[in-house]
Amino acid sequence: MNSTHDLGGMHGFGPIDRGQEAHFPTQWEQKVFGLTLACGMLGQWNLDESRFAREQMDPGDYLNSSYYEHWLHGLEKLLVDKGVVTATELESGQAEETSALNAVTADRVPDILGRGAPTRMDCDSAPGFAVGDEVRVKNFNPQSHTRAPRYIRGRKGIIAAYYGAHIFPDQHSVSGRKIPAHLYSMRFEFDELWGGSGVCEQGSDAGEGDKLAVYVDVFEPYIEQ
Amino acid sequence: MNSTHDLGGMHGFGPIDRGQEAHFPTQWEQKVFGLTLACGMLGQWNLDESRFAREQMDPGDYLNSSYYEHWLHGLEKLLVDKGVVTATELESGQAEETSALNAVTADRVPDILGRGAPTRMDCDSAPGFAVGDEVRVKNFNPQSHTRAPRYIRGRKGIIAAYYGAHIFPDQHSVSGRKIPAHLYSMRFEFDELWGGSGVCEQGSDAGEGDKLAVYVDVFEPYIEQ
Amino acid sequence: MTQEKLPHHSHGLSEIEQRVKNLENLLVEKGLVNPQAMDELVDTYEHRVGPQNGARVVARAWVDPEYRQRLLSSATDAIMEMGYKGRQGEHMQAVENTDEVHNMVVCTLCSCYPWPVLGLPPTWYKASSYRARAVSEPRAVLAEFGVELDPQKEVRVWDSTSEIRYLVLPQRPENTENLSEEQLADLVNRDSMIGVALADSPEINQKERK
Amino acid sequence: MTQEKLPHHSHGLSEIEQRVKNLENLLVEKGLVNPQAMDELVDTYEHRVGPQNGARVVARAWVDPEYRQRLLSSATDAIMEMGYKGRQGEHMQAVENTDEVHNMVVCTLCSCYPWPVLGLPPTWYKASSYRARAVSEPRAVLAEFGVELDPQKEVRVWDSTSEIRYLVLPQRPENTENLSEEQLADLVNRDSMIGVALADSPEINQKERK
Repeated sequence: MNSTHDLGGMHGFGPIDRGQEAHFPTQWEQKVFGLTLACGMLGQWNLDESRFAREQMDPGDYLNSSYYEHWLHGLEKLLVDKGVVTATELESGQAEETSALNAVTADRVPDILGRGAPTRMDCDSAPGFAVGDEVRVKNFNPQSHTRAPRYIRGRKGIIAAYYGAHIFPDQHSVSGRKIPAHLYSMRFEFDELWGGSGVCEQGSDAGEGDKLAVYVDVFEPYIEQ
Repeated sequence: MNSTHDLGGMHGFGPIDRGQEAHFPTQWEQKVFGLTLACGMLGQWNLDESRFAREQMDPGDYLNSSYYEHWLHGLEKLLVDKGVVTATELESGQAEETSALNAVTADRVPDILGRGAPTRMDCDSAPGFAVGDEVRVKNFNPQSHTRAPRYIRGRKGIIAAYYGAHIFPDQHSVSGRKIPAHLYSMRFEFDELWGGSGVCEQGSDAGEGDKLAVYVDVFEPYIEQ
Repeated sequence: MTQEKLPHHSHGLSEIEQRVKNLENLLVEKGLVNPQAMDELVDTYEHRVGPQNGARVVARAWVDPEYRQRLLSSATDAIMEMGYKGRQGEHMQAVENTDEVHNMVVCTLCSCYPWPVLGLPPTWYKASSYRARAVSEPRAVLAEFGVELDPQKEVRVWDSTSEIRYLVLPQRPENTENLSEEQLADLVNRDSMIGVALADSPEINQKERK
Repeated sequence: MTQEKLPHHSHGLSEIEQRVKNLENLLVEKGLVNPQAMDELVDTYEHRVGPQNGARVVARAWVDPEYRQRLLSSATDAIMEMGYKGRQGEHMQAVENTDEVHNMVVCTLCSCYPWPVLGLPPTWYKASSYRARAVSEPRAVLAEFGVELDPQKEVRVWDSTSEIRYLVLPQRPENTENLSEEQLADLVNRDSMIGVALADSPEINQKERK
């Protein structure tokens, strides 16, 4: 999905604001964090679906709201889309139906967090590329979730590492199906991503080009020779 | 400048809202239109500088505000940046300094509008490309103004028409200098822009690929063989 | 103190209304903007210049093969023959719809639009959704406008990234052989000249047109 | 009527506070969220898991060449040896700063971050500006963080687009030969493990560190 969450290489955001250090500036952010993790443990959706839900926020609202507002938007959307609560319940804050799902209890939390959700999978096929291969990221623009940011699409690089096969998020986010895809670290030279001297010198990022590289994790379906 | 004004191929904006037909829903929009054109006639900036000023709006605010708010932002910025009014005057709405500039009077308006601002220029050099040539748009990412949208950068197409040499906006917007650049209409096949069958079928734009082409006006410095 | 700091905020105006009013007052007070000139500018584009201009150009091209040829080869001059010219129409290009090709126009980077022939753009033309989608899902956009084309017809989308302004020359509707040029102009709705509609059929209820 | 339609809006809460409170009430009432489990989740990441974990990993790698080797070749296992594992650290990769290479980490698409070793990310890491600029103007970003590198040093930016989580292994500061592993861990600030800072010098005022 090409939306405003895909921020790599975007301009106009100004300097980095390092002023805010508290994880949860106010209590509602803390609650959104806790509710999101607790509801995730109900097992009704996966992390890629969570990301996709947040990306589907209105593009302007995404940029104009804080991080935990993205989470809140995603949580509310998933709860309703997955039928865990009804839209009416969400609106009123009053339960109208009982749920067959059971909350995770506090005693189980440390174990669940400790196990995490590994994405590495066995895969029948051998990886199609080897470290050192020059490959290109395909140009594709799905309206669904992808982990190929726009700034690498169509760009060439070198396979820098192979990480094994992992759950393919583009599929996982849409259907919930866990299909393995070979995962690589791909190295891009800076000028390949952002252009060299360019057509207009003023304020071009390209002046940074020397001795810079960007490494991006890419799934095999994203790339071609 | 890669900011949220560069909307081609972005997702998440939903259906087209055709409900609003009045040019100026309320009076302030009408006033912003009139003020912008009237101030433009003071001759202190050009159209490309106006566009760049609007693009420099905060990226989230740009998406979350209406069209004439972009104009208002651009007008206020140019008035202050060009020293036509001071930031203090803008803040207070009270004049503190007299201006050497003179307002355009109503009787001159029809002639000024009728003349417009043609951008065609003479150019010493011959065009570097001919109709039918296959060319590629360079990949470049200036922080300054450009009229090469992100979705065509790095993409191949055919020169479909030659429009003569025109003022090069990338330079005009920054320095005000009128440098001629050969201008072409470039035809892009749909799949070249958006990808073919893609890596993930769900919701891909690529399904539209048959019998579709996008024509974009490109200045010669944007393209290469 | 509060009243001094917010001298103009007591008239029930919204924040943006107040901001524009302050700006107008300042510019007029400094002699940078002439109120009559502003009125003239607004009146020109709100009331005098509009898609009726483009409709006359299209209708003439339908009935006059030589004019059609001039319009397709030198649109700026051909349009100036009809008396339309100037701001945002300095360099015009006409693109002709045929049995094989349908054209539609967008400006993805801002909202460029051919003012002398169409007036100011409609709100949807300036909005994010149209600007984002016209180049990447034009058939879906056309469907939202109620236009379903033969899949074999090529759709060409024109993104107005330079000062060239595009006017779509729609196809002449059937059963219009006996209409006058003026009657034909009545069938040329604004959206058909942007390329998100077809020209009206003569049977259509005139009140339905925009 | 107004009171019936807005039953919870009378406690001076902001709109978003009310929205979250309603959601929490609903989820607890439906038995979908256990309040103690929520407290446990928040307490874990607010107070127990944080960059002190990563600092211990880094300090050990500085003093123990075999551990350093394990960390660089099998980061997940090497970090688990120290007792840190789980959510958002299932697949770890360490990237080592050297005299030739400086590494920094970003997640341009959301805000992926190695929770078990660094805790939750700082606000700037999640904000648009860092996510937009880290990959396209890393030296300018580093300069804003006060890091001026030799232009001959290669900067590598790692964009966390998969479930691999990156930990920067900063260079060991000079004049630290006599420090204990624990004292060394005190020099490993959070930002140095994201790659937007260097490890602290032993001379630095400890209070200045984050």
